[in-house]
Amino acid sequence: MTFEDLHLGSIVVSTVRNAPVLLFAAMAGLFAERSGVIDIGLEGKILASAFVSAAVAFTTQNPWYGILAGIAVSVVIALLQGAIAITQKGNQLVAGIAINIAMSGLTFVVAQYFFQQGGRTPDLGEARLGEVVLPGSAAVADVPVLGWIWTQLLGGHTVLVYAAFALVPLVHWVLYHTRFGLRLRACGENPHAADAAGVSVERTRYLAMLIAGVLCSFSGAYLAIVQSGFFLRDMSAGAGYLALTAMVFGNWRPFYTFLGCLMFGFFGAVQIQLEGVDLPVVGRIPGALIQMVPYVVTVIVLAGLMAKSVAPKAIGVPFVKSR
Amino acid sequence: MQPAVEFRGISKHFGAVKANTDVSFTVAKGAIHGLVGENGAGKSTLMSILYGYYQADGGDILLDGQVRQIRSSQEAIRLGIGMVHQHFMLVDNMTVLDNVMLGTEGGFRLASHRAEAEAKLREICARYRLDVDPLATIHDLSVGVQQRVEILKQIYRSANILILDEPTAVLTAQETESLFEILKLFKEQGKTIILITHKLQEIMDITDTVTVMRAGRVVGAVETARTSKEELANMMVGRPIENNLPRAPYSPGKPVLEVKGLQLKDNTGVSLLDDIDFTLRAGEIVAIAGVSGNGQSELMEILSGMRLPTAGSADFEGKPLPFKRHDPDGLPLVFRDLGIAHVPEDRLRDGVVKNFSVMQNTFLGYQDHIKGRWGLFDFKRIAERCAGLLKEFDVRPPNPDLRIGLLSGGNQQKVVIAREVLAKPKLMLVGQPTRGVDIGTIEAIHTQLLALRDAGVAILLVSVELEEVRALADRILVMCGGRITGELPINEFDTTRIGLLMGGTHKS
Amino acid sequence: MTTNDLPRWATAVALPLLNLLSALLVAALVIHLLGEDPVESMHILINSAVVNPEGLSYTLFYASTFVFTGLAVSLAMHAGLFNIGAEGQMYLGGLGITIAMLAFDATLPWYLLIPAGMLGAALFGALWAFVPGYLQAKRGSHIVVTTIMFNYIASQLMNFVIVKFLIPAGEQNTASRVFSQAAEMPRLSDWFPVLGDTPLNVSFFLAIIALVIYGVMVSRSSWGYKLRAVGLNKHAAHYAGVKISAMIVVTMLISGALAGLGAVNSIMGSTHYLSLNFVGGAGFIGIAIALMGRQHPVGIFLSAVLFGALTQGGFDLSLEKPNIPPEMVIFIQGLIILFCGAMEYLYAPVLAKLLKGKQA
Amino acid sequence: ADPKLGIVYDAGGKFDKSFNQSAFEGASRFKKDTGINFIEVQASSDTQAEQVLRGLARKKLDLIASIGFAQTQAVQKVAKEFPNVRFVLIDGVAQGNNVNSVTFKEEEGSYLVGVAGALASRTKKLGFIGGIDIPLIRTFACGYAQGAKSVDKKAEIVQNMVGTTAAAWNDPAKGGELARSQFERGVDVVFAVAGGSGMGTLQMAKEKGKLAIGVDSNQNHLYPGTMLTSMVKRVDNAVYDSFMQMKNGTWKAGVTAKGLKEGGVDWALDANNRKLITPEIEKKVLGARKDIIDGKIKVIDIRTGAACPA
Ligand SMILES: Nc1ncnc2c1ncn2[C@@H]1O[C@H](COP(=O)(O)OP(=O)(O)OP(=O)(O)O)[C@@H](O)[C@H]1O
Ligand SMILES: Nc1ncnc2c1ncn2[C@@H]1O[C@H](COP(=O)(O)OP(=O)(O)OP(=O)(O)O)[C@@H](O)[C@H]1O
Ligand SMILES: [Mg+2]
Ligand SMILES: [Mg+2]
Repeated sequence: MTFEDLHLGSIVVSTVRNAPVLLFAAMAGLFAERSGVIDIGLEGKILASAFVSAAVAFTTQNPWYGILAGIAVSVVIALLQGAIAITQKGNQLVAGIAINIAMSGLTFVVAQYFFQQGGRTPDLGEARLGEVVLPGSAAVADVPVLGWIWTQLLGGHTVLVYAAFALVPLVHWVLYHTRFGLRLRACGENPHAADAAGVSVERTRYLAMLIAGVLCSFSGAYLAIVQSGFFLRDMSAGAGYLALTAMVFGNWRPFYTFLGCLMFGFFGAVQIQLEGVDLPVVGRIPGALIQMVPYVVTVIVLAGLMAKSVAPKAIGVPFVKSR
Repeated sequence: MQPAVEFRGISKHFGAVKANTDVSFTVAKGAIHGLVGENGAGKSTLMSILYGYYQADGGDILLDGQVRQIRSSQEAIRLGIGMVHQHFMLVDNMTVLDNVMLGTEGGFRLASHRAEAEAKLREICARYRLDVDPLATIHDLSVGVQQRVEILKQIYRSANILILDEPTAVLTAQETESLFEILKLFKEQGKTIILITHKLQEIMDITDTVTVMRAGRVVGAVETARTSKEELANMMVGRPIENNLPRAPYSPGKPVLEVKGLQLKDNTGVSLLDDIDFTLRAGEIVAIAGVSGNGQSELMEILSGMRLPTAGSADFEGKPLPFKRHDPDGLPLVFRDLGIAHVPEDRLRDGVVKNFSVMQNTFLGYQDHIKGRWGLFDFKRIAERCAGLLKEFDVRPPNPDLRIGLLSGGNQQKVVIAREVLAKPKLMLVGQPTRGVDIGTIEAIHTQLLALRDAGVAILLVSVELEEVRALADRILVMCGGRITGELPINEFDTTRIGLLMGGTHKS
Repeated sequence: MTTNDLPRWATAVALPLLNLLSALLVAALVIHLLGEDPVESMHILINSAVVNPEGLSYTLFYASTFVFTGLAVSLAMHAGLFNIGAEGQMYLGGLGITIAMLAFDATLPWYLLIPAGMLGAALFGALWAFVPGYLQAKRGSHIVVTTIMFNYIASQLMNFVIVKFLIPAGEQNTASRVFSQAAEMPRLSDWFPVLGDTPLNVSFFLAIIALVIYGVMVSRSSWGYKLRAVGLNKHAAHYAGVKISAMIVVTMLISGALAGLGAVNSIMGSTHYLSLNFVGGAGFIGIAIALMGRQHPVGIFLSAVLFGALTQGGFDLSLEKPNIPPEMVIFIQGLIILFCGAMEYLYAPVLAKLLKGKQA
Repeated sequence: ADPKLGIVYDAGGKFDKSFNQSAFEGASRFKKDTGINFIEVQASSDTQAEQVLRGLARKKLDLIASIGFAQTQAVQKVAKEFPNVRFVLIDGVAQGNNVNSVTFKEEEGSYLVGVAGALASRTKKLGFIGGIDIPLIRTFACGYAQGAKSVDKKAEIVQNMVGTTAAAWNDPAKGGELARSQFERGVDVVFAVAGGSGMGTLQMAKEKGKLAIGVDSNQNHLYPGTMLTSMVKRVDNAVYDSFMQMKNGTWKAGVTAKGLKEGGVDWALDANNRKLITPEIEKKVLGARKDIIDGKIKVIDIRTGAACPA
């Protein structure tokens, strides 16, 4: 295989297809953190919703019930996190990490108890989400370029992929062009100011956590119901942390965060294609080293281009009323 | 006529602290009512109860004769109460417009209400002659303008009762004046204003009635016209306040600091300091007067090693100060070791670590000087020294283990000043030493600074308070636009002339 | 949430105990749902983790590693740096040991070899923390992100190095060769046979010493004072003359070195070879320990022992109770962190009310 | 009396969809056939492996089966301490005259599926997806490549590894994504040696209508129609046999390398993939099988230090 064999088209499509897991989670994190609550517990929520949505989808043989159940669980966890961060005024980092660890254990235990397959759910089979075939796909399928764009790049994905991409402008709109967004940002920046202006910081933050719970659940559902077709222990494999990274990378702004997610997807796809390829000059790079590509690139980009990320000022600080 | 606000037997305690005890007084509709008292007297607590932040342990609040339960700021806002907090309640990275709209957006979609709000805001600005750009971002604005934004917020919400907690603490004389103009306009419209301030002159200038608090209780309520500053001060502190503190005759020694052609440009190339030259001698206090934001802060930062000049030099005791090339990291320690002490302007940001105890804050910057055996802290010695310091400088409460963040601003300031004084410096840089501090404490701080001067220390004082400048300085430098626009000895003190120089009229 | 109203013993002892009990109660509920006897299970857990001397010895063995990773995270936390990279730093520390051993274990006597291994561990751990520290100090690159990235990079690098260079020819096991006996940390069971044949070794004392040094340095030295000032208020630290960039870099170097030293217990104290993924999450547990222990040496020690006990007791539990998979322990760990670390004041209002009622 | 038996899984756990699970199945079959029970434990770290082996040895077990090469050192050490306890180590070689080390000639079985794959492939591009880049997995890959190239010298092998941490065995999304990417590059037969991640690969093949080859146990039943075959590695038999020998008193220490000849590895042909295996494929694969058993074909084992010829 040679360098020319890199399939750019396939890289792009793969980027698009891999983005939703990170995208949903990163947008979830965005809501939580812009409201001032650190959400290091994305990983746990992804895992819990992945398990529950797979389990319910399998049991009911209906992916939509699975997704709904996943939402419910993820929301419950997010609200628990909210209760700790907002009402209890506990340590938000600890809460997030605790949730990640607890979910990693609990999903296995419960899955094992119900399905007896080593913490795996049975194959969903028909209970997975189908791919959307755009109208006219058959007609253009053989047209060069256009056919590829229509059937593979734009078409041929599940609805969740479209939802994930549509989410970015939506989140942007909510954040910057609605009352809720204004209040949310104020709570994350200076909750005392929001409070003095008559905004209920608690309610705003709870709402943000609720939204975070809902969005995060799609990440898990996508992983289980779309990408894999079953649940497997620890299947989130660090996606929550990567989403968090993308968000920090994107300076807590939806569009840049989106770029961060795409960057991980893109370099992940490039890395897949680079494995075993003879590159000019360097020759064949060992697989383990090629796997570094997305991470090394992130560090370089962070160090070189986007120095100084500025977190919402009040992030992680419990809001205590006082002047 | 019904009073606008009536407090009836309000009590509030925090743990063992009785912040308010049986506080009762009334505020007449359409009046400007002053509220004065020492730091920690309970003024802010009382206002916070009125604004719904705290619930009183006992007592009632009556608005227009009706008992009201105010459980949250939302309810207070609904009842037409507005509050301008001492620490601005603004979201730094948002525009003025967004800050004003926050909480009263008008609907879910901002876009459909923004234009309307902006028009209304511009109209208010015009009517009240407030010069504020609605689309400017808060962190680009000076404190004075931020203050105006706070006022704007209240006008926008058409608050009928306006609480201002030490609004003038960070304002210049001109800014204060224009604030008072607005308050008078308010009053004409029949609105009620409660004004907290430590500056008794302001009380005399603008209020109709005044309530004095001490240790959580009301100790006096008078009509302003029938009282005097001296009487108020006496009521507040429980003893007369000395206006003219004794000082040794002016006999400056050898030059301690010679600043030569100091320049500073920010990274966009804008000049912040330009060609600063002056000399400071042992045993004199030189005050830099000027509207804040004209380079005084930067000058102090450079002289204390916190910031590097882009050009120029400064000799300290005949030797040039060792400015580094690129990075001021660590430089303040070098300067301090030379004998330069610094009371920073923004004490909460630079001067103290809020989450350290009072004791730990008494050696911030001098941490390397207090090593005992093994190079470790000798806590016994530190504690002894700290106890002495708290006593000598009358820090209240004199509890060394309290987080300093829990001390009132005035007492925090006493700790900072004590720390710097006890370092026995040769040069003392003092920025806004009495901001937000009550008159009793001001007296104490001024006494300390004068004693230092009399002991032969050179003091460079930055203050926007002309009263303070007059009380302390031997010589006055006036700064404007990053330049020194004039110099005059204290016996030629002249408010009008200084005002002109501060406005930029060049050396005459 | 105010604890002002509570006496010291209540916040220091009663609340943590109540929280621990709550966590165990939830765990017991799940165990009951799985069809096992919770009381018996708890009995097994406690018996095998602390009562039985051999079990206790294993508990302390695991705790020794956790103390180091916990210290690594705690120290950085004091400077306001959230070092998520202890996992990777410890992994690299293992490489440092291995290089020292491969080079010297045939020639040096034990009293030189062990310090050499420790030096290698500290050096490589520090090295791996240096880049994120430097980037944070000089470029403002968010340390959380860079340390997460460096964990991934570490595992890829180590995979490469072990497979390519360290596996002895003809061996299956993805591990280096076994080091010579001179490189073994002396075991405590050599002096206290009651501990049984367990890997508990002098690293445990090293951990205690590290805790003491950490405690003294952080709260009684001017360096520690500056460290905390940087973490609490950078402006004031600058005012106080602290070289902030240098402080950040140095703190990360020490933090990385501490994480690296965690490998000493695992490798020189137990396995005597470097293997793929030998860290096994100890770095992440370090985060939990630092947070739960409030970065206080005593707190770190207690948390480390608690997690050591869970590792050991949970292992025996799953051994004796086939219906309770090892993952159950992970869940219990999460619960304990949740209750003791995040919801620490859950019972404060209740307790305050109870106490008040008594006084009145 | 019945022998007292134990089995120790490595960090992957007994449901790893790989050799641990296979061992578990072998032990379970033994239990079903003989009614003799066994103790099972999972050792999550090398330290724990030693701890648990010692613990079981103290309980005076007769035979302990240690699954996975990660337990090599632990077995070697504990076996020395307890000369009366017998050990069988799967996938690794430990010294000791109370240890039976069982390794597999994965390269031989992989060779066969490589042959089948190359014959079934239209594009002559074959995919290989491994869990982690370690010698064991490379052995599969190399045997597979040798088999494929024996059919068609120009056959191309595209190889990817899922990751570098334990998570790499549990990442079906990545396993599927790698497969998809390989398919897009023209691959039409993929061999997955990645534990749980491989499940994603097999499933993706089914979705895309490509062929997949399973591993360890016979996975043909998972997706009949797209499962070309499976490279079975009879860890289950090794455990079963060992237990049985213990029961019958014929157990012997030593080192056994189980290849095609010994029934340690093989390809799987059953009703589920009958339709996909054309007579030509069957003939060629069986031919190669015979040649390997007869020693006419030598499949290179890269673990001996040899370079992979393909
Ligand atoms: N949140 C609180 N918790 C505990 N004690 C408090 C709190 N707020 C105020 N106090 C106590 O109440 C007293 C009154 O404080 P308050 O802020 O009302 O004083 P003040 O008159 O506004 O002082 P200043 O002039 O410095 O602003 C203080 O001495 C303080 O000890
Ligand atoms: N959480 C708290 N606990 C105890 N006392 C508090 C608390 N917060 C504030 N206080 C008290 O409230 C009083 C006022 O505090 P604040 O922070 O408003 O300072 P301040 O006096 O307003 O400062 P300034 O000098 O700038 O006017 C202080 O006496 C302080 O002791
Ligand atoms: Mg106040
Ligand atoms: Mg005040």
